[in-house]
Amino acid sequence: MQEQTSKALSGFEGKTNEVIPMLQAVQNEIGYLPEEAIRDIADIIGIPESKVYGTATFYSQFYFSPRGERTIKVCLGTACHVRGGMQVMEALEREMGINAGETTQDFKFSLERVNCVGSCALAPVVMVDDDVFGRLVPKQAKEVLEKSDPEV
Amino acid sequence: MIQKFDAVEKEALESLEKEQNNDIPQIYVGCATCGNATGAQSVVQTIKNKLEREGVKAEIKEVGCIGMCFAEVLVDVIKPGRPRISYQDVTAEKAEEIIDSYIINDDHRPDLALGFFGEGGPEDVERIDTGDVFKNQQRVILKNCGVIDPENINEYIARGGYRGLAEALEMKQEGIIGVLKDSGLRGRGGAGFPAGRKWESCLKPQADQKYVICNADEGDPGAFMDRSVLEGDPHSVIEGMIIAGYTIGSSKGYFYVRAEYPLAIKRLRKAIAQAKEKNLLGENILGTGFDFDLEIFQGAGAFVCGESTALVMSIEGNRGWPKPLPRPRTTEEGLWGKPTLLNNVKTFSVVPQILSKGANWFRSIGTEGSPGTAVFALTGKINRSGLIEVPMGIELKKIIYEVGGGILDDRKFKAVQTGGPSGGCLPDDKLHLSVDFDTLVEAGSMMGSGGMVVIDETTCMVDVARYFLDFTFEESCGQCVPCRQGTQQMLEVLNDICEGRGREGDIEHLIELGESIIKGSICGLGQTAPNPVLSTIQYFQDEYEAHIKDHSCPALVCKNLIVYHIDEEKCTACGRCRKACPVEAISGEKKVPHKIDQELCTKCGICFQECPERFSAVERLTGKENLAAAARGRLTDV
Amino acid sequence: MFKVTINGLETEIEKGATVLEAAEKVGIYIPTLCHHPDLSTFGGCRVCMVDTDGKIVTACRAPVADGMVVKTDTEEVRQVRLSNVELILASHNEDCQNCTRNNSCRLQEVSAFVGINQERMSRIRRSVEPVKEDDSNPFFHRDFTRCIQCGICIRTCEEINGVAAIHFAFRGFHTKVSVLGDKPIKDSKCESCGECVVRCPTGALYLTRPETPEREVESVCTYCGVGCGIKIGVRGDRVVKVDGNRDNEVNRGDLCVKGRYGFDFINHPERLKTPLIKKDGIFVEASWDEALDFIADKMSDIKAKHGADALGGISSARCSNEENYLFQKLFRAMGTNNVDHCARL
Amino acid sequence: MTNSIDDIADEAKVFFITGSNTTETHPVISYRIRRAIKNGAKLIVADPRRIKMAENADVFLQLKPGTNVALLQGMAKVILDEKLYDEDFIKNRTEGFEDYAEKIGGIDLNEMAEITGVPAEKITDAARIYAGSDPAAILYTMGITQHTTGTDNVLALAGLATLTGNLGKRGGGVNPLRGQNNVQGACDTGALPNVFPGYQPVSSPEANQKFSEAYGAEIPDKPGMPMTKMFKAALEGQIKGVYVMGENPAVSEPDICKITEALETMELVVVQDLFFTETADYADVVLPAASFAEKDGTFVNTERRVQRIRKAVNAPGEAKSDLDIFCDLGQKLGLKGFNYSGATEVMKEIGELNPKWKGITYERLEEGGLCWPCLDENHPGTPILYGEKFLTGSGKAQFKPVDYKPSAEAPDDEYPFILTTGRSLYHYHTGTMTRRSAGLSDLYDMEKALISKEDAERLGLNENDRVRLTSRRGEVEAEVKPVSELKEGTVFMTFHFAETCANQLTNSELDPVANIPELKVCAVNLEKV
Repeated sequence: MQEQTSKALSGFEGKTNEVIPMLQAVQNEIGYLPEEAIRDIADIIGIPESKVYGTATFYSQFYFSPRGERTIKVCLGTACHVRGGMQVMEALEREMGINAGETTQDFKFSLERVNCVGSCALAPVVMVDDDVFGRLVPKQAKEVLEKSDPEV
Repeated sequence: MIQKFDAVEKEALESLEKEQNNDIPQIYVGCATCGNATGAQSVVQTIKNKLEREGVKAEIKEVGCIGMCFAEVLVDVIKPGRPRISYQDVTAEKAEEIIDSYIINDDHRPDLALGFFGEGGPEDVERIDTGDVFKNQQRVILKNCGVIDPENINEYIARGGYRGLAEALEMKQEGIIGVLKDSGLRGRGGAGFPAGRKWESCLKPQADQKYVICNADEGDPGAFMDRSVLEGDPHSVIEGMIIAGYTIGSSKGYFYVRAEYPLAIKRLRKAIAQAKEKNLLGENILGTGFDFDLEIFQGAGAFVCGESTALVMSIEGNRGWPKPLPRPRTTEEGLWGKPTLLNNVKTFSVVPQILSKGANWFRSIGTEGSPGTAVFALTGKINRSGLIEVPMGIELKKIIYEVGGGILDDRKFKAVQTGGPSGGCLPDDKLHLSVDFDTLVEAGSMMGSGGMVVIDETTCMVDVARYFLDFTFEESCGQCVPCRQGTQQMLEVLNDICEGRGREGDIEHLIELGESIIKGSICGLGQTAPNPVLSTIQYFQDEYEAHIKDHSCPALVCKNLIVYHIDEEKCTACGRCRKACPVEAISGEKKVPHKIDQELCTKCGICFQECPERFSAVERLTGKENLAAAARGRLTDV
Repeated sequence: MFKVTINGLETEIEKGATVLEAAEKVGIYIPTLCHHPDLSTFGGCRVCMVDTDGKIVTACRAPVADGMVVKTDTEEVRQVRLSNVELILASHNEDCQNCTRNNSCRLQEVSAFVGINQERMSRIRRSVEPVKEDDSNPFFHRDFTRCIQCGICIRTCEEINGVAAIHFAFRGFHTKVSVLGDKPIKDSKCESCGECVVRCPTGALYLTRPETPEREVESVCTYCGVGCGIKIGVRGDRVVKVDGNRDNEVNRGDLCVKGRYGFDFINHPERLKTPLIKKDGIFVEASWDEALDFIADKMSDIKAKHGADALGGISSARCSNEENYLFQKLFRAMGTNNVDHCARL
Repeated sequence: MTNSIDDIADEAKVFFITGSNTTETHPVISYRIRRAIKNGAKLIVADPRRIKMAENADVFLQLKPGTNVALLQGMAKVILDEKLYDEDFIKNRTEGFEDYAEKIGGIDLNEMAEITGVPAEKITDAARIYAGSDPAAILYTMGITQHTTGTDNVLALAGLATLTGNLGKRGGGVNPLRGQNNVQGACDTGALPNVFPGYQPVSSPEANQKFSEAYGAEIPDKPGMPMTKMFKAALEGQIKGVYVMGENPAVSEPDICKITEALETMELVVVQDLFFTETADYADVVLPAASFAEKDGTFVNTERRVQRIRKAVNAPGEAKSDLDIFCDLGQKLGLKGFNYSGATEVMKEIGELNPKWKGITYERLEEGGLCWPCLDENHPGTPILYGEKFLTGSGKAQFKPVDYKPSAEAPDDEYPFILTTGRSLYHYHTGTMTRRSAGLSDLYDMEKALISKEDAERLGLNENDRVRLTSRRGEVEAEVKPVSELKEGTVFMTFHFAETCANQLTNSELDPVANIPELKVCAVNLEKV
């Protein structure tokens, strides 16, 4: 982990405008932001670690615990909302046995709500990493999961 | 200097000519995020493989979004000497068919075609550019989107690109501002602040460094205009920013782009590199001694960072907390305390055209107070979802019924929502209103950055209000009490109303809360957060009252206020609903009408969708009486 | 100097002053929650809103302008203020009786001023986030149900002692004062100086032993050489609290963890209470007379036998000047310069 | 301190902190410094440990323990070479610059880098920052003084300040931060073997006569023994009785085995304290004393500010203030002048005998503290020393070049680590008071020997493993904690905990001038238990 963090942070100069890019770099490398990495960023830039944590937790992009292999993003943009996105979300929650924002115990999937993936014409939409499932109805939740299983 | 640009342009045209062979068919595939989401990449691959297999020569181009999202994947084919034919809903199989039929042979497949552009198309196919979709549109900002290959700077230059910059570099800074002021251009980010004045106030202060920032942190749920522009025509925005840098005396610009827009970021990176290669960006641009560099900053996901001071805080590495008033304007003290010019993607992208075509040209489009065009992401319960660009002043009606092709499934129109979480909902008696910055605000909504969501009778207005409040609640930065606590309080009240716990006086409570939040909040997010609630109360108060007094959701949406019930008369005991029910709440066997156990039912709605339309035995009931009967387990008594 | 009229009262105040400062000058109360005179201005609580020339602004941030007319009591101002305080109360722990700050709470004071009434409050949906209390620090606990996110603790930690162990974390309604990783404060860089506890306007940061002193005695801290002025809080004959003395020019009220909280030793049961003399290897209690006679005899004896320089005195850097003076006087009067203390350790 | 906390904190543009773990030993001063840094002041930190202050530093010099002179002379060399010194100040207010410049000029910076383990570039950076902004304040504590070369270290620091004209002005100076609440006052009031109150030498005939008359006794004109020598003298049979007031030498002194042996040999050991200390075990008589909250009096803080303490509560049981005890004992010994009515009267007598305190009275102290020298009742006190002249014959500051000398004990094959000792924020001295304050012990309840992560890895040690630390003088067992703040080969311990008594190991070698023991450097070995 320390190695991965060092690698992710190697190209930075330590300026304050690099806080968010550094956090992004670490997350790209490790998949989430371990505390040690946040401390390293604070050290490199020379600002309090609590402040870096405050910045990181402000933005929805960042995670603070390990994530599932694949991330299921249920679009709840306006178009998807009025076309029943929430019901799809509920169906997925039911199938996976977790709530939005959580990760399955086997670390296969993380489930998230997102605001508009820009495919409004396909509403309601679910994205699994880069794969798009459009015009969904709740009962297709199972199918989405089966098709997205990282081990298949 | 102009000569230098002429040379650049000439070179671009020449190399384009070399690259392009107009004697063979040209195939355009819409490869913006929406297209890719629908499978455009696999269509491209299929076409490439097929062409190779068949040994057919054709140019294949990945273009941006032309806006007809409803028809994605879109593949356009131009055979030499023929008009451009668009094929809709193309899949890998259909793509092969099209190549077989139209490119190898000469059958243009009217069954697969959406239509054609220009003159002289086949009679059995509709002409698109004069049809409903496009006849009311005027493509200014989107003129290159879906038309050019966004990853090829030469195509941009060939369509007049970077000439605006060349002309600007010949002008005095005040002169450029003069043109902008004359054009009447207002910022396309939502509030509509006059761009000329903003640029001017950034030119005035003396500073060792100034910054230009393009706000591409498009965060409205249901809006993707900026993304489409960046994906489809990145150079137009870059050109606008370089002009801005020259005008205010800045050498450094930032693209603040949502990290959720990977394709836009990729295309921007490529475009920046190409512009640098041609000396249109970087040091000593076109030999004028003017330096300007661009950097991409990926926004990490916070809606409030659309607010200028919050955006600046975020680049500086902080929580995206807006700076409370009173404070200096960002144009005076912005990024690192330096004068900073911040505009939306669409504002920058239209500037080059204004400079090359003149202020009067721009003024000739749109209305007196709001010249130019408006770009909307038209979505919701509408037949033709997509990205549209219309002149300001067009009636809402025309957008919905002509451009958008009317309401999905011929249902009844209820409202149109614009301005996203800061905007409002307008009912059908406001559809005659014209679209411009001021009219919409007067009616209780706003232009916003361009989301337009059409709502029909099956949508509950209280639920819509709750949806937006939930959004602002989640996105509130938490700095000030009215927004942090106020949105939460409003949301709680709306939740109560939607879930049958509404109380007498809640409507007044919501109005009072809304007013306090508007007056008390630090930034625009808070100050507009109550709008969706206040406007739905203004126009749809009866729906609120039905929820509160009768526990009834007229649109049959609010889960706690509806019950699912199987009409014994209509039920044919086919068993579909029973099998599909995820919680085994439906009982019944062959030939015995099915029943829903209300205790077990989670109201997921699957049985309702499963029940074949010809039976329509599963029904949704609402209102106090039905709810009470269901609770007693005796719904059939009602 | 700018001329400003506040609620009809005219005053002059220097350029750059805030409306709040001008109001304080003429003695008009403007309620505040997130403002603290020691710290930078925040502006988040929005309860200091006033009308300046027809515009509603926060008095803590708004600079005065020449000729400005300020009204602190218009219907509109009252309404916005009231609504903000109601909203704060909506997610604030209602149980004031069990709060250590009951009756010394700024939120209570402001609530009383804006006129919170039960009828209006009955419309409010209350929801106090059930966040677990942080009881990791032995001196103070953090009760998140009483936190109003005023940020005073955060600014204190950054601006007063420069530690910045805490910051706002998360967003919106979930915003929380947090250390790295949202851990207990004990596992952070916190130095337990207690400056934040002193400034917390509510019971969110509260002393684990919140005894109210009956009287205070000004003194100087007994630990390091900085010499911070303190106020020793006494109840009965016990020291129950130590506060920084804001009038003392050395520390102006600041203290560290030892100075503020390290006073238990004074009341400690192991304190020596009577002289002890070792007899046959065992210490037995003795009267002062016995003990001092014993010492005097022995010292005189040694002096007589071996000379005064066979005696040594080890004085203390922890005793007062007067005591050190007497100590050296005693030894020198006995005829030796063998006096020293622990200056070198 | 040559200056006051206020003027340094408010006006220094550069802080050079060396051998001072300010955030832990002088927390409230560290608040002020961190505030100043936030407002733009620069910070140089030199310390063998990457202490908390280093986080805020512009340059951090992690030197090998005991190499201060090399580091400081290296900085002086850069300042001379780059002509960053204050020519006017040197011309008008100093003496001996030429010799100093010649000596320092002959130094090889790279050699200094080699000795200290600090890269030459960093030494250069530090020198440029220190000399580059005016005024610059030096702050130090025991990390400078507790060495056999302690005096040289201080002279080297003074050299830097003199060179850059940072003496006698606000925001500058050479400022030792005194460790204990009244260590300054104990010195000022004559609890030293060589001087009477006010630093009047016992060997000065006038002073000796004045005090002998005042005390009605014949006071020898030969300086007495410093504490560090008293115990050695006891082992040699010269000292037969010792009176220990508020002190715990059985834990705090270096080379503890020798101390306890000495205590055992003496005919009389008196211990006067709040608690039954480790030293009390060796006593013949133990007297219960009052704490600071139970008596009236004055303390002098690190900036020479005399301040009042006041009685807040009664002492427990029969405990008495030290002042009362001495009044009684003095009388029992038949000495004159021990019948004071209270602290006020004692202060009056001090003022009469110490001209620098003449203007300090309890009446005036009611208004706030006074910094001595305070020459009469209208004198405002002197927060900044040497504003006009220095305490030398000519009134000019003397450049005194010194040579780098290694510490008394260097690591070798047998004892390959350097142990350096210090303090923690949560404890005070031997813990007599702080370890009896519940919360402080909760926050820091056990001493761990800090070792570098590299050494831990090499020796296969994990956090909480127990090790035995040995030196030529003794041994102690403790748990280890691998940290990144130490360089390889260094071990750090505090001396607060009697059960893991670091002073079992430390070296009692003294600085020849100041008689201060070398607590900051000794050679140790560690092995897993």
